[in-house]
Amino acid sequence: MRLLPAWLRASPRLWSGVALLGLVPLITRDAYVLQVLSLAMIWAIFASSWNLAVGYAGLKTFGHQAFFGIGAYVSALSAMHGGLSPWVTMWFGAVAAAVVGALVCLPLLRIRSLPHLAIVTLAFAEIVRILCSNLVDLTRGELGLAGIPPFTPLSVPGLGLVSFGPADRASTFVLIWSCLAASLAFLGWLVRSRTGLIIQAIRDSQVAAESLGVSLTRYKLFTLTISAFLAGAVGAVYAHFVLVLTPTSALGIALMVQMTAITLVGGIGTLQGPLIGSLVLTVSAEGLRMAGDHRMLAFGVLIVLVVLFAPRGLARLDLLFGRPSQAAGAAR
Amino acid sequence: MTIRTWIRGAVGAVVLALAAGTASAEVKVGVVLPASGPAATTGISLRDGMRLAVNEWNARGGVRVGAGQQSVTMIIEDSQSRPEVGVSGAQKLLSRDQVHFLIGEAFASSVSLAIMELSPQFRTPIMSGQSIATAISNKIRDDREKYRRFFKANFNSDVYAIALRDFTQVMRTQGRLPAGGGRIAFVVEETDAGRSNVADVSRLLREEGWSVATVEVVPLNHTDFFPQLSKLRALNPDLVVTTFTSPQAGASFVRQWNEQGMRMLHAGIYYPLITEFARLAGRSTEGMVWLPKLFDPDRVALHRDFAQRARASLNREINTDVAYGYCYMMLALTVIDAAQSLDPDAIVAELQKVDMPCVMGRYRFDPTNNTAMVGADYLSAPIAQVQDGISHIIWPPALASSEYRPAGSR
Amino acid sequence: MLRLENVSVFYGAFQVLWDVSLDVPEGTTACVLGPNGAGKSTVLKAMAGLVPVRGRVLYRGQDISRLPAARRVGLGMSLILERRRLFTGMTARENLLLGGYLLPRVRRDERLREVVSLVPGVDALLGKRAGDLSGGQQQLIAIARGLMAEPSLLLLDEPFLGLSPKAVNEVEAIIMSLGRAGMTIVFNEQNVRKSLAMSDRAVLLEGGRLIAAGPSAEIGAGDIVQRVYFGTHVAQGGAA
Amino acid sequence: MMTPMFLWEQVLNGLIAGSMYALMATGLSLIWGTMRVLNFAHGEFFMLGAFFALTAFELLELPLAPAIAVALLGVFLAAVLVHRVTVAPLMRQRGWDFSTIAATLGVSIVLQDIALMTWGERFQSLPYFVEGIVHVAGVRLPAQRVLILLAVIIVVAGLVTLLRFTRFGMAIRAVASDPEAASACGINTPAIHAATFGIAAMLAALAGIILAPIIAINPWMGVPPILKAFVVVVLGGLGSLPGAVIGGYLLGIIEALGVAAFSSEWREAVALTVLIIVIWLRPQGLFGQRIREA
Repeated sequence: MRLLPAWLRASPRLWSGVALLGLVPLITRDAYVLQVLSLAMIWAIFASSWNLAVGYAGLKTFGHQAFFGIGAYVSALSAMHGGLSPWVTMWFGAVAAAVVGALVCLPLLRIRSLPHLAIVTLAFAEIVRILCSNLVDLTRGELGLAGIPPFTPLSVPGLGLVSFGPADRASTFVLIWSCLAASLAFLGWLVRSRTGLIIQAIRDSQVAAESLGVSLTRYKLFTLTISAFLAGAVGAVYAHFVLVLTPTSALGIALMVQMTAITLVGGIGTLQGPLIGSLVLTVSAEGLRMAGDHRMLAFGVLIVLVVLFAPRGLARLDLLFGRPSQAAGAAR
Repeated sequence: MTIRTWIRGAVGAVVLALAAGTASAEVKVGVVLPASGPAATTGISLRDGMRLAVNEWNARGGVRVGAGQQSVTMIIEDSQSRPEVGVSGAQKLLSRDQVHFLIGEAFASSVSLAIMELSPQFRTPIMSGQSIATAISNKIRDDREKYRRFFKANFNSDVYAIALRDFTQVMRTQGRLPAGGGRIAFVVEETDAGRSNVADVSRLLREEGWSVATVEVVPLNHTDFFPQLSKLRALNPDLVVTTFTSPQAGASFVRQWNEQGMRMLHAGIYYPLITEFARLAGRSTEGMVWLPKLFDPDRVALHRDFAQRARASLNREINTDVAYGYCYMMLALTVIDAAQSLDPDAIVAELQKVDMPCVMGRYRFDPTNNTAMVGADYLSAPIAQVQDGISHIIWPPALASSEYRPAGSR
Repeated sequence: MLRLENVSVFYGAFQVLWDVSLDVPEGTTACVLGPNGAGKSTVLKAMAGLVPVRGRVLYRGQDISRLPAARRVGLGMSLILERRRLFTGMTARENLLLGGYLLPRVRRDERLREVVSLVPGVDALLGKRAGDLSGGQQQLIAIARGLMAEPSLLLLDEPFLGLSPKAVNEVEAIIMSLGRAGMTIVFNEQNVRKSLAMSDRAVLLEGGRLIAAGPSAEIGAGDIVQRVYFGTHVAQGGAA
Repeated sequence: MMTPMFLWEQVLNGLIAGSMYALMATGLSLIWGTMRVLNFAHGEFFMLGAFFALTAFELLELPLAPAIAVALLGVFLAAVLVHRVTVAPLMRQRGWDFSTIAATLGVSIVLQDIALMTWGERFQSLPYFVEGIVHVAGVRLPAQRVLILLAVIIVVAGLVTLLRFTRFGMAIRAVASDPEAASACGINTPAIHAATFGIAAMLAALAGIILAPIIAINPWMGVPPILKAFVVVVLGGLGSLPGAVIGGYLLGIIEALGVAAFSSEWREAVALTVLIIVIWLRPQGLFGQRIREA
């Protein structure tokens, strides 16, 4: 055990959970199950990026859907028009989101009031959505950007050429799972690093951190940039997974609501929270397909109940989650 | 939470996921439509229309399969108008429920564009509903082999544009519009329908020497058009074209247009055919030109019969979307019945040669792009004008029951 | 008149008051003594109902432990909070009228005139914005606001905090005159000698626990006060 | 095309749209000012107001004025219930500023869905309260729109009177200024909070009711107005009533002129950009006091 890095040793449950998730393609090749779990993992990474800003750094923003969408559109457009492989353009998307994140952070640094922060970030995300919706020549707006290439095939030793098209749900699953594992490993390492501890100190008390000589500006800027980078990268993965983008689906407020619900339900400020929240909500949302029109109601009620009775989320609710029937019950 | 819990949870979910698909002796038609979210109004109307078709077939004993008949089950999945949600639903219907026919998506073009990427992996025939994006047809045309099992049951978005262009040509010969091409202004909503109408109409009219005065795009369900109307009055274009998908937005526009005493030629696309529109807009519609005049339960006998039958069965207001939904399901069940088999290839073969009259027109697919054919015989976009409270078709001449009458000539 | 029986107070997971029992007889002026962090303000807030308590709070023999602060005002208890806490955006007059919030309209205007005569100097301030007044003036308004409710028990939390020496004397004179007029008063104050001189009875706290209670003269005569103030200096350093 | 007449017309259009923003923002600001809660469910009270009025008018067939009164009362009760169940318990916890935002976000989704179940997804509408066309300084306006303008002015004046000159209004201001001190004065702070929440919701509901004849009544109609109201309260200064009213009119005019200068599609973007510029230059908004640290 000593050989393992600290971040891995720190949360054995999370990592065994992630490892188990990676085994799913060995158990089933059901395209639907893989599709749903792939989406759940995408939302988990996205929620994790927001969780870094909100849960760890206390930067209570409501505009992360903008970074997700920027990553998605930048990657999709440069792959379509530049003829580059999504493996490359994905990083364009992430960097673009990170740059915008850093720029947005500058005015935010002056704002310490929570509602102002919430409203301004929401406004910013709406501006990005409107831009995207109106630049029809570039993005095709609400007509939908179609014809986005999937990730190009990779040559894997022992397996030959592995492709990631709509027909290859298992390989795509493994690809997204790798992104999830890498993101969580990175975040796990980050929040335990010196920088991570300073970030959390800022969350707990800006004044105290400031009085210790910590540069709030630098750390907030750093956190939001990293967080936007991650959101942009997963947005790009989403684009090359779903293959169609519309401003509403990749930048809409519904995305923000979903992300908030996932993070809060799972447990804000914990590494495993977004993953748990995403699995529980996505799987139960699929289960609730039969309930049809009232899926959103379940989302809303769940947010209210969690905030009222389990403000620390399911990740810290050992009692509830300890019952094995719970996860299966959610899927029913 | 222990490792054991994780395992149990994961295994439980997977087992549950695997256990659901069971075979039975019935014909399963899957439908992906927006049952919640911004387009839920349309989605729910479509669903009700489809249910009516299913009920009618089942009342007759079902569709022919092999020697006997099998009853039909409809399985609905919600897309929330979001591509990834729609794709998940389609995946479920195709791989888990193993439906014999998929209508997906019944409404949003963006969702249909996403779902059609699934088509090459499955043998099941897939048909999009009201999605009008030309991109869908172009993709099928460009790769016939890949998308041979994907069909598009609505015409392309440029149908409206073509109808409008031809109409303006007539108007120009009558001297009602400037001979060398005039100035056109758009007020449309921020949807694929709104955007594509602007693109198609302005492209066609520019070729005829027209210029675009302004394009005003408003959010979905927008209802305060006074700033736009003030601007239109200041610009004074020769023709104003509007597109909305909600009858409310359209009614608000027409009402406010009237209240502001606007005199320009105004053509409304899509929203006036929604039955609720006439009720909401009242007398303000007088003189307005609109298209497509497809569903008219007040005057067309076929439509009236359908509306009565549907109202009795569904106990709800019958609008164009209900009729559309009915026709899509009729199409699906007709081809299965004709194939007398649940074999996907047999069904696809029937789709290729289907020629089915329905409430909304005659359905036949263009073999070059698997798209519903357009024209006076098939689906069409007749232009009507409200004259003394009644919508009369004024174009194409073959169908016309009246001639264009300028405002104030009553 | 007011009794605390085994009162404990928690702020979240932290316990700040441990099993405090004490008695304030009618007509007396009592002071609460103790070093910083001893729980003096908390005792007053527990009396006024601004913090939830375990144990019992009795007022004229009635258990008021579960009554919210606003209801206790109606029973004749009035708390003047630390640092005045006026409604700074409103005029002094509006502040006073709010003090008489529970009185019927006619009685409230009458009471305003009475209070103005009870607290010298308030009259001239009535039209001014409370936020613009000096600390001493604000404290006068705060006391006047507390009196508006026609209390029989007046609780004053750190009435002299942050005041100029001149203002301290003015406020002290008002408190003394109210005490002489027969009102039951409980106050706390850092200055031990001044507190003992102003009061009939004294309560001594340390680290949230009651150390001693009794007539001010007795408490002042013993060395317990000195022990507490001197001793805790060391003990607190360890605890904090 | 930028003739003075055209500009005047656009300003007037902006004032009418802005009066609705003002009404929404006033309620939002009132809630923030009194209990420091950012109410994400405010738009749903706008929606409920319209639906209650529709039900009272069409189903119960009440005359217009009683129908409006019933709807307002209904929304007041609904809001008090929401406050009692979600906001009030959360305010007793630590760090409730974020949890109330999250909870009201959840409530807004729940209310949308309840409306969907109760009234269906169909777009509905109320008839005009008044018919006819009025000429205002050379501009044609339907009487209904003039009514909106007047109603909002009357309501805002009424609200100011309530807050300034009544015992209840003073109590609200006292609670807003210092809840603990207000309790020490005998003011039942939780009850004032609940009542304020209810009154603020009634303002939103009123906006929904008088707009009902000219907009689509549907379960999701509350989303656009709350985004506008957010912009307005930040523009005017959170918690400032004059800020909310003037900010509302300002936003309306900015938007109308934005349509004139650019195109409708950029209207929201223009408004949001103005917001971000204001935040940059003057974080407390146009009329706000210095912002307290969150």
